[in-house]
Amino acid sequence: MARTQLLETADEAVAGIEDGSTVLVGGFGLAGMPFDLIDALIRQGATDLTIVSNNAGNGEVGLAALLKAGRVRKVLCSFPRQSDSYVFDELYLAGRIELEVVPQGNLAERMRAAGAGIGAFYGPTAVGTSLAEGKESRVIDGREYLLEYPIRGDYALISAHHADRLGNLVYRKTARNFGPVMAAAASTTIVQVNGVVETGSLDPEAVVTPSIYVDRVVAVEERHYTVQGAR
Amino acid sequence: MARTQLLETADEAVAGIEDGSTVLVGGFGLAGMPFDLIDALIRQGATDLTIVSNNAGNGEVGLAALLKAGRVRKVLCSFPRQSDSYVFDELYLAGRIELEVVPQGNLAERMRAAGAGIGAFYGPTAVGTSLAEGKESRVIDGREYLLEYPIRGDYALISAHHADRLGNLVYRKTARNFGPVMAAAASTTIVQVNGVVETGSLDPEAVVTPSIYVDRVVAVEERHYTVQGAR
Amino acid sequence: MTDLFHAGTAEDHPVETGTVEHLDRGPLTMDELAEVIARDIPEGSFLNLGIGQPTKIADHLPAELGVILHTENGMLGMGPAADGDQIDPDLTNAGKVPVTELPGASYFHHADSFAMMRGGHLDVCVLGAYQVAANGDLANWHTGKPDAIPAVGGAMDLAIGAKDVLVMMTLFGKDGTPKLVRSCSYPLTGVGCVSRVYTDHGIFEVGGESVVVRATWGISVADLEERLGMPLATVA
Amino acid sequence: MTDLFHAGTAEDHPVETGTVEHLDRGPLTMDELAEVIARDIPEGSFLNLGIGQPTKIADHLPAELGVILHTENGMLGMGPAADGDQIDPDLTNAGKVPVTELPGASYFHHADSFAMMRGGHLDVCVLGAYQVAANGDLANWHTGKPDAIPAVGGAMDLAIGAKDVLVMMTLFGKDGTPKLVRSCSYPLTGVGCVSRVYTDHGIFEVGGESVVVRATWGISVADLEERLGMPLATVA
Repeated sequence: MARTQLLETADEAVAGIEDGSTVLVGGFGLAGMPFDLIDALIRQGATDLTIVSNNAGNGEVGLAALLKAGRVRKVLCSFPRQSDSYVFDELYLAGRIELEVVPQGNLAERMRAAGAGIGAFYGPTAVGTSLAEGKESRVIDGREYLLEYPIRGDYALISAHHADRLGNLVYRKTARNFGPVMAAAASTTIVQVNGVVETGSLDPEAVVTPSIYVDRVVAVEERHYTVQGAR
Repeated sequence: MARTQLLETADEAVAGIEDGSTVLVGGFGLAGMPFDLIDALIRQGATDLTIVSNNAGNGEVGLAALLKAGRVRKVLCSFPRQSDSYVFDELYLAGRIELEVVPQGNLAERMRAAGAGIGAFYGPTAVGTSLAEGKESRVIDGREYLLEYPIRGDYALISAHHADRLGNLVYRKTARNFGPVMAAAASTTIVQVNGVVETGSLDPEAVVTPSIYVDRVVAVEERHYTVQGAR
Repeated sequence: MTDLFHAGTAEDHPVETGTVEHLDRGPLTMDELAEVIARDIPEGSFLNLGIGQPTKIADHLPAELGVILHTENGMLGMGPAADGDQIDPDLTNAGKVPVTELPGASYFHHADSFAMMRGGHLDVCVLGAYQVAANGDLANWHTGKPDAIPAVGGAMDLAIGAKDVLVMMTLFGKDGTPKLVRSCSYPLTGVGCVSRVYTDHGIFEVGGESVVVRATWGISVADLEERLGMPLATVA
Repeated sequence: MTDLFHAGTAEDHPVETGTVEHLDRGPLTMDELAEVIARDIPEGSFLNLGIGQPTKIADHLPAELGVILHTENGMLGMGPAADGDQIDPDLTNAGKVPVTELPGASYFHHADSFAMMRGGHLDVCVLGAYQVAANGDLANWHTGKPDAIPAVGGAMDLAIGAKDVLVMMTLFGKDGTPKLVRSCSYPLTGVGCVSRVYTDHGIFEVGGESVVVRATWGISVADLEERLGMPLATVA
């Protein structure tokens, strides 16, 4: 991918996302969720989206707000049901949104496969369960595996800690989660960061997502949100 | 794997490697080659080894010395032929060593699959070439792929820059190469490092190989060797 | 309290002792059960604790045991839950609860984290369960009720990934129905994956020719056989 | 020297101009050819240069073009070859030659590096070749001689990985045999993967219905057709 664009606003960053797109959305619960990009996507108006994300939204912010706005046709995720996933729950129980439950490891590995040019792989998870239904299976070295196909995104919306001006990314703690995998699995990767630093100021040994995977970067104000489960 | 052992000498580190073992040996040319561990392995005496490494030795040091000592039955590698691979060349042309040439990306990805619990994967490389012979192929989404199986090691011998006392590893520059992949693909991973640092002194965001993949660590004197191609 | 751990200390591991019936007390509380399980975690293990009750086990692992906690959202070396100023929204466990970082921690992305699990590198994981079958089948992700929203998370990956999969649960549901069963009626998470089941009423080895009871609390082996409706082997 | 680049500047790209015959001079040297190719590398590209002649291209890429070099042994942002004190045995290119690091560089392990290639993320790679066929087949890893030691390295991964695979080679072997051929006689590296062939005598587009010649140096299109023994299309 050619040189990364540094944009001024989240609205510019999400420009051009088409109706019907498959959008990979980073985050594990709230950690690493690209709130500003999702809010901009709601303003931008794209609809009939397929969302790939670990969860299906918390409270009424981020992904939950996108769902509430009625822009999502289908969700692929591992864990939609959470204590504060009522927006999704209502849509699902009303039959207004499709759900495909994917074991978390398959979700990650299938996106990794998309980024790595793997056509399909035999994975060890879900053998003998209802989530194996309809999947090809194969015994290799005496163990049964299921054939899993890549999950590609038209877009990825992710959050990282810092970018340099070339678009190299570093993350913070467990907010790293799906960001690096989604960045490589999408045709266009859009990243919100807490800050853009000069090229050369990130340790080359510690860059997690090289700029080749990053198309658009926007710096946002530091996030403020309530942490679920905090005591 | 249980707690990493910190050992005093390379000889202790390679103790117990059995005849007939498959040993993954890190390095790309000389960068990242675990010289001290290989020298210790030569002293240790294990023979009839299968070696998995990118190259088949340079000059008469490291892997080339192991080959010269007659301990290797078979080499899996991507690029045996180099300007200074005469030890291998002579053995091979004399029919005294087996060679399996594996494209470099398959070598890396097949070891990654072994570490990641993938039973097999459909890869894009070598389709329509002589290296596809005998491999299953499959068309997925209009593109042809070849079925590739994991490469597991009984042991990995790799080199890293620093370890902390738990066994977390960081590397230096392109000497990282196959180290992280081999560490995860072997039953027992043995690492030579330039230094052991206190636990807590490595940046948790920059640890490349977490200690879970590391069984034995030995600190060695800084390496001195001639760089091929230096001008 | 020593008696509580008769079946569980590192020095006096149940595998090496006969079956013990603790009839002088009632069933274990979940905190006591967490303590029993903690005593069975081998020194230096890499350990994943499932969401819910199993997270309590961490409170009972002495630091000198050198156990390193994995959380599937991308971390080794996870510390205790965060309090007050320690709370960092970028640092949570798999249950999305804020946690802390210990010296020697490392972070990695989700594909690397699940590669670690699925590649068999974790020594032990402890999961909650709706049901465990005598053959080691695990059901812990879905009640199978038609109106339930399915949510699997990392449960199926953990079930097949760790070298040793332990279950921590109450032995009976709120209505008294046994959760250790001949065969699971709930949708499966993994096939034949559980090695040992830790419950308030007893510890059971599963996946072998017969279910072996290692210890009981507040109930005899004979009464357990009756309530579970299955034969139980004991160790002399 | 301007004329040299008539077929190769960013502003005056051969795709948008007619075929140009440069008959007032001889064939290009390999350095001149490297300069021609460099002018065709799009701004901001991620570029991999194969071992041997293609590495010369880096010397002709102006910094302001923002091209980022990938080396398959685990680096983006590779700089020029290292000299004297710059030489660091831990920092080499794919040909094991010591190189330098530019600001904004990053390092990654081999599986990540080849995932980057095989996943189609590199914009361009330039490889040497023994032979290229009219349909884009590439042969550059093995002479097929019975006593040759086979060594493929990353060639097959690069051949199928980059969005645009260019070849840099002399058009004829030392014995005058054409290396742009109807069909490769050497063992293949990749099938139909090459889009354009840059040679000392001309630039050719392959993989379409016919081979299109974009420019020639020191030889006419008609003479090329005769020496190659194949029809060549031109662009008006």
